[in-house]
Amino acid sequence: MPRRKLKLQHEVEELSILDVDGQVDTALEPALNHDELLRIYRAMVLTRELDDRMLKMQRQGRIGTFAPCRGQEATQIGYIYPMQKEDWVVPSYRAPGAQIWRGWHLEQILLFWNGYEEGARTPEGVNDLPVAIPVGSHPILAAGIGMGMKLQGTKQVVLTAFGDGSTSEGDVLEAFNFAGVYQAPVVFVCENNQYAISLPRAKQTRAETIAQKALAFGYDGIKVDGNDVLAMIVVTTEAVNKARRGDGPTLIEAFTYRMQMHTTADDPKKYRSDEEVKEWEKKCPLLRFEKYLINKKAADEKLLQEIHQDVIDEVQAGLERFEKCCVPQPDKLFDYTYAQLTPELQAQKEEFLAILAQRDSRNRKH
Amino acid sequence: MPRRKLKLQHEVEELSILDVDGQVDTALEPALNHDELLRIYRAMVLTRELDDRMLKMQRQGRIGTFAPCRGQEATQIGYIYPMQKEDWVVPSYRAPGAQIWRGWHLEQILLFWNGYEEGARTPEGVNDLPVAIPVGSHPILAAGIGMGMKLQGTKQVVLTAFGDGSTSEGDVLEAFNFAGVYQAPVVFVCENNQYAISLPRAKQTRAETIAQKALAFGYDGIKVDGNDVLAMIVVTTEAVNKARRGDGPTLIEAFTYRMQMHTTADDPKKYRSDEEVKEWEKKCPLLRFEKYLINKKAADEKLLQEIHQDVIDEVQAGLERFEKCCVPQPDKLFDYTYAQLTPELQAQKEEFLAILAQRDSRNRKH
Amino acid sequence: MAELTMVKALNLALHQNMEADPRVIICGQDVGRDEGVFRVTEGLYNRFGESRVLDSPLAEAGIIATSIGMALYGLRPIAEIQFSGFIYQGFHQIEQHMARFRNRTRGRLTVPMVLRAPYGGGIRAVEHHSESKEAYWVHTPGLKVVIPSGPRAARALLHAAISDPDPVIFYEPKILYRAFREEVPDEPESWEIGKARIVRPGNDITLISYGSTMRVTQEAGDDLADLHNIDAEVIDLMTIKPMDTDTIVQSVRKTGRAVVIHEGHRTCGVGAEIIARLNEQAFDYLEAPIRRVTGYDIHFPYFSCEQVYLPDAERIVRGAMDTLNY
Amino acid sequence: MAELTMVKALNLALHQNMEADPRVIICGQDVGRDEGVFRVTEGLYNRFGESRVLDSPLAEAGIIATSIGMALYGLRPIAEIQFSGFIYQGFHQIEQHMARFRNRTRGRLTVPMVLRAPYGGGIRAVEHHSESKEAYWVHTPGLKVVIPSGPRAARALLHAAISDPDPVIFYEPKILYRAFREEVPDEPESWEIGKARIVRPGNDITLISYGSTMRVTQEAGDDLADLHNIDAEVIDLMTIKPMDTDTIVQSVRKTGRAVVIHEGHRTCGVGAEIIARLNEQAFDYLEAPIRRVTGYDIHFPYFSCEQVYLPDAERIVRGAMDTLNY
Ligand SMILES: Cc1ncc(C[n+]2csc(CCOP(=O)(O)OP(=O)(O)O)c2C)c(N)n1
Ligand SMILES: Cc1ncc(C[n+]2csc(CCOP(=O)(O)OP(=O)(O)O)c2C)c(N)n1
Ligand SMILES: [Mg+2]
Ligand SMILES: [Mg+2]
Repeated sequence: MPRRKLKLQHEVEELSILDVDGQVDTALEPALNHDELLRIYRAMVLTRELDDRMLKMQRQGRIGTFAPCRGQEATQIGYIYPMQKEDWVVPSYRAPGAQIWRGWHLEQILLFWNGYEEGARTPEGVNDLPVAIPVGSHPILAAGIGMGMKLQGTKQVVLTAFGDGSTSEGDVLEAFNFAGVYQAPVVFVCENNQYAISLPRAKQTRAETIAQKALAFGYDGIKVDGNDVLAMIVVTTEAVNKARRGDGPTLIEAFTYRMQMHTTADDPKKYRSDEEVKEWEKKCPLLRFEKYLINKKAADEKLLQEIHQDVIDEVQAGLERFEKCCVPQPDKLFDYTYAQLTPELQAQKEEFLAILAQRDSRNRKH
Repeated sequence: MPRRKLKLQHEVEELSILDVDGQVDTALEPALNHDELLRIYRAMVLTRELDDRMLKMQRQGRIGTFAPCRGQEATQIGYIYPMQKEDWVVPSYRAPGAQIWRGWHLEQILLFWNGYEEGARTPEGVNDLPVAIPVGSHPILAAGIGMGMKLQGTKQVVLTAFGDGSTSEGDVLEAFNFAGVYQAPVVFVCENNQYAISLPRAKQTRAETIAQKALAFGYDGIKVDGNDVLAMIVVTTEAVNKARRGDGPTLIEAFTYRMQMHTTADDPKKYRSDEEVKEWEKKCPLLRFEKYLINKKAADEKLLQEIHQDVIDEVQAGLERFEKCCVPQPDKLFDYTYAQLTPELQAQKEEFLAILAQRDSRNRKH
Repeated sequence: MAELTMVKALNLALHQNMEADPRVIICGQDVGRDEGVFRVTEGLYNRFGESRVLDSPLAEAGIIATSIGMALYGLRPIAEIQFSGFIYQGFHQIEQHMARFRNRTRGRLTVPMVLRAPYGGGIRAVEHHSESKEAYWVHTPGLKVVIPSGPRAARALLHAAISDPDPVIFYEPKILYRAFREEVPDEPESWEIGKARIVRPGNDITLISYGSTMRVTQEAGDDLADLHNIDAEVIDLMTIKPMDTDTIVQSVRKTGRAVVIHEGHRTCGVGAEIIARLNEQAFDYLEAPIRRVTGYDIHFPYFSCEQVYLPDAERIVRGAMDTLNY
Repeated sequence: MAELTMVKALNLALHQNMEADPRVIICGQDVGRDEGVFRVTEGLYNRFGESRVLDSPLAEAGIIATSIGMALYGLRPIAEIQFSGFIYQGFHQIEQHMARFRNRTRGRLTVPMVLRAPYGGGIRAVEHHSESKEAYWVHTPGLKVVIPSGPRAARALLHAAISDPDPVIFYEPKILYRAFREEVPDEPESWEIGKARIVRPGNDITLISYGSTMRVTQEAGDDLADLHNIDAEVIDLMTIKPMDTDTIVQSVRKTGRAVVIHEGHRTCGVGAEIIARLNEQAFDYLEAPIRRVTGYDIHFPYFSCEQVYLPDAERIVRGAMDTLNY
């Protein structure tokens, strides 16, 4: 008949490996060869470059509103790195670098944000879902995919990423629970970039960390420096391996920062200070990784430059492909609601095409 | 750049005071005088007696399907005891004893389960919501009520009770989060009776306890012997006081057992063993409390008998009032959809009454 | 051939489909060891085990969404929501994902799943257990909505729903679960989704219904003949999305009069849509306004008053006679 | 009197109501410090502070349900859902609690709250940001559904919604947020919920619409006059539940012809209900089938195709001429 503290089976950890100056904790450093390191670096640079270009394009009206990811490059490249081709990814809308890594075409990212369903069409041979817009609605799909893997007895893993704000949605918490109950091979990555539009993390939940939410569902949570690509890789690799072994899900909190506006429709000055942003600039995931690469002699300035140029070319080529794809296809609008056009949709399609034809012929007259 | 365990600000406790033999941990025993103890006892007996009578009535077709609460008497009387009149309660559907304690009329419990909205009409002067049928949908209403209290700066508290199964619903987890964020004066009581219909607790969530779910939202959780009314009172009183002080919510897990079927439509033999039920019979909340009362000389067998008889009379009187109330009021059906009948409902009501009248006149002819 | 109740007929479809296709799995609350609160999933857990019959945690959004995930992954989940009144907990997952994946991904990823739920009143149940809000799904693109009215149809349509490449909402009229038996062929049988059937041919007026109100509608058809010498044509829609507009239009062009019957609320209900389509396609043939005999626009009452809320044969006859006497 | 956009007019109603009644509070995502993603809540956080303007966590069910709780407790919450496409996350709370408390408790406990959300297409937004699914709410007993089409109406109807004793779903056509200005009286103004208004009287045909499609409908009314010499009567429903059936019935009894226009999907949409009511109450006056110029029964397209999806004046004129030439 006592009153006593309960001993929980799981605890929450914290991890960082590479500090803001590029100093590495060698005891924790992952064993990656130079080629791998440079591949990772290149992906981060590509993410940054694409982001910059998209911001310009948006300002020029060449694409619609989108969600920039500057500052979150290490998070997304870090968590995507350990994923195998046969694995599945259920992505967030703020990680185009991760999508491209997985095999999405660069122009699809642009198409998506420019109002074309082709940007949401998972490429053949890729096992991922497209970006979901309803916040927090997709991690539970990932839990389902993981349950499917478990039921089928495969060795696949599914990873899903979502923001700090998303963790307030019931769906995300249900996802955590289902994955736990079924011990499904799911890796949950919360890209905690400190804000959900204007709402700071501290007002999103009273919990000190997002990572500890895992305790509510009976498994491990770990908080990791999301601007440290090495730590991200280490933690995600562990979680992926654990899932593949059949030991169930993990919740990773990637502690990072959204350097830009929420979307291009947002004005962050309304809710956060320049000083705060400046503080985070110092923690840039790219800078510290460059220092690390140079310290480690994995690259010199020249090589980094070449990679940059190469990335610029790749992005440029993607943008050009994109411009060519930007042809609205109204005649396809009715064709994907069902496998087969229903009689009522057949009738509506005819009505629609007749209106289109009338409009076209009138436009031609003018 | 370390890897380390995170120190959380909150921990989970476990508590019991009165064991199955009626032995009390005097260090933890609450200071309740004999009158109070007997009032508590009486409420528990009433709960049991009503439950038994309802089961019989249901079998006789005198009420509809209902959810028996045998075994959970200490939980509900324990958590309701500390609530003040001006506080609010958002109840579960398996705690009629708590409702009656709060001022609901006994016959309303029966009316509710016999298909009469009058059973859901909060009595005047009572601050509670009626029972909600959609599992897990009501704790978040309680969070809202608590937010209202906080915004208005009152000293009220709101308590809400729900089952173990409910904690899988996103709404309940959102409730935990909102209450935490706004530090609302909410006491969450999970009546963990080990089953959600047929699903055992262990398959509901991978977490070892329900109490630890509080950690995900940044406040205290405590697991308490729900068959120990003293422990329930102590823990709830603490949580209520904390809430009243402005120190926010608490999650209480009352560890108890549903001795009967889920509802009268359920056959528990399909999913649990007689042995298991027998084991829990030994932990009966009433028996141990009776022993305690006698040990403590708060009562003798005779007094307990008198209380029983008194309760039987009270229940009987309630059942008689109930039988009188069982008069369907179809003419009222349209009157509470809006404050004022809308034109379309006015028209439908006329149509409806005409049909009723036709039916009545035909019935009279027969 | 055996004489089966609807529950048994549905159960047969589940057994045969699970047997035939290892991708078919079942999930929902209490569908496993407990065999479903209505016993629709009887025998499945024992036969196929817990990797094919999943007792889900108590979370409808989770059940629906994880089923979507499993369907995207390549399985063919049949998810049960214990009562249709609790499907709204997962409404967003249906609207935002289940109904949309095919369109969103231009056909690349699809959600071939069935979402089963008992619906409708009449069983003296507590609040939220007697809902008929199928119109929500009829308004939602990307879904198919199937509602059988008898054992044989239930089995054959569930069979078709399971093999359908698109998500199907399958509402089961719980009042009919054990109301009567019908011959159901032993061999798998599949009826085309999207087709109505004329259950009673007639010339004077068309009665259009589906699901739980089909029995009273047929009764009304008989009463009209017996009491009023009226020859009603009775149509069972069976699928309400997509709707077999041709069958109802042809019938009403013939009869010139119609009554639509459903338990669901009147405003923006399925009846409104049927009237709109008949207005569009049978306008010149209409001799009287089409009547709606439906649930009223109030909440389904607590059960002491449910019988007066529900459409019955008498109300339908009354509606038909009003139409005929117009 | 000032010339205000709809955003400013709504903002004025919020300011004045918060000023007048301390029970009025606001909650929603980014409604406080950020002043709302469309700036409808501008100035409120600064003026009334964080105990009256709550920046909610990212959970729609939570926002809706805690607002219900606050309303039950005695406050008058105005909750904002950032886009109506995300209201479904809280669908169950609306259907199971918001709409039901009055009936469930026989009037003892009520939910006087307003649920605001921008709806409709046309702003080149990503998926789920262009929804028009108001029909879900029209089908749900216990709710009122109000949709203004201009600044003055927006302000006066929001004012009425805030004082209404019942829960009101208030959908704001985001395409009209800043599309034009109107004179809006400085003093609080309230328009009765449940009343339509004739925005253009006419005799040849009735065009019935509300909210986001009112502008194109009025344009079509003008075009019909200018191009075809047709004198259309144009009706703005403003409230779609309860619906001002009398006004539309009277109009169609006069004109004999009607077109209903909305962005929402056609099947089981508000147009179907209007047709059903006209069928019931204006049958003898109808000279042609009533047309529906509406969103199609497909998902709202990604924005490269949104303009061809949305009803425009040309489509409405076409529908009207078909009706007239029937
Ligand atoms: C269900 C839902 N509610 C609201 C929104 C509007 N919205 C878009 S992003 C966003 C904030 C998301 O924050 P977070 O989860 O932290 O992700 P981040 O944008 O910071 O990457 C909101 C409120 C939405 N898209 N979906
Ligand atoms: C949202 C919802 N889903 C399903 C049901 C059907 N149902 C009623 S009670 C119940 C189990 C509830 O279990 P728990 O929360 O543990 O409470 P208990 O009944 O054990 O007190 C279920 C699944 C419901 N009423 N509401
Ligand atoms: Mg964020
Ligand atoms: Mg339980």
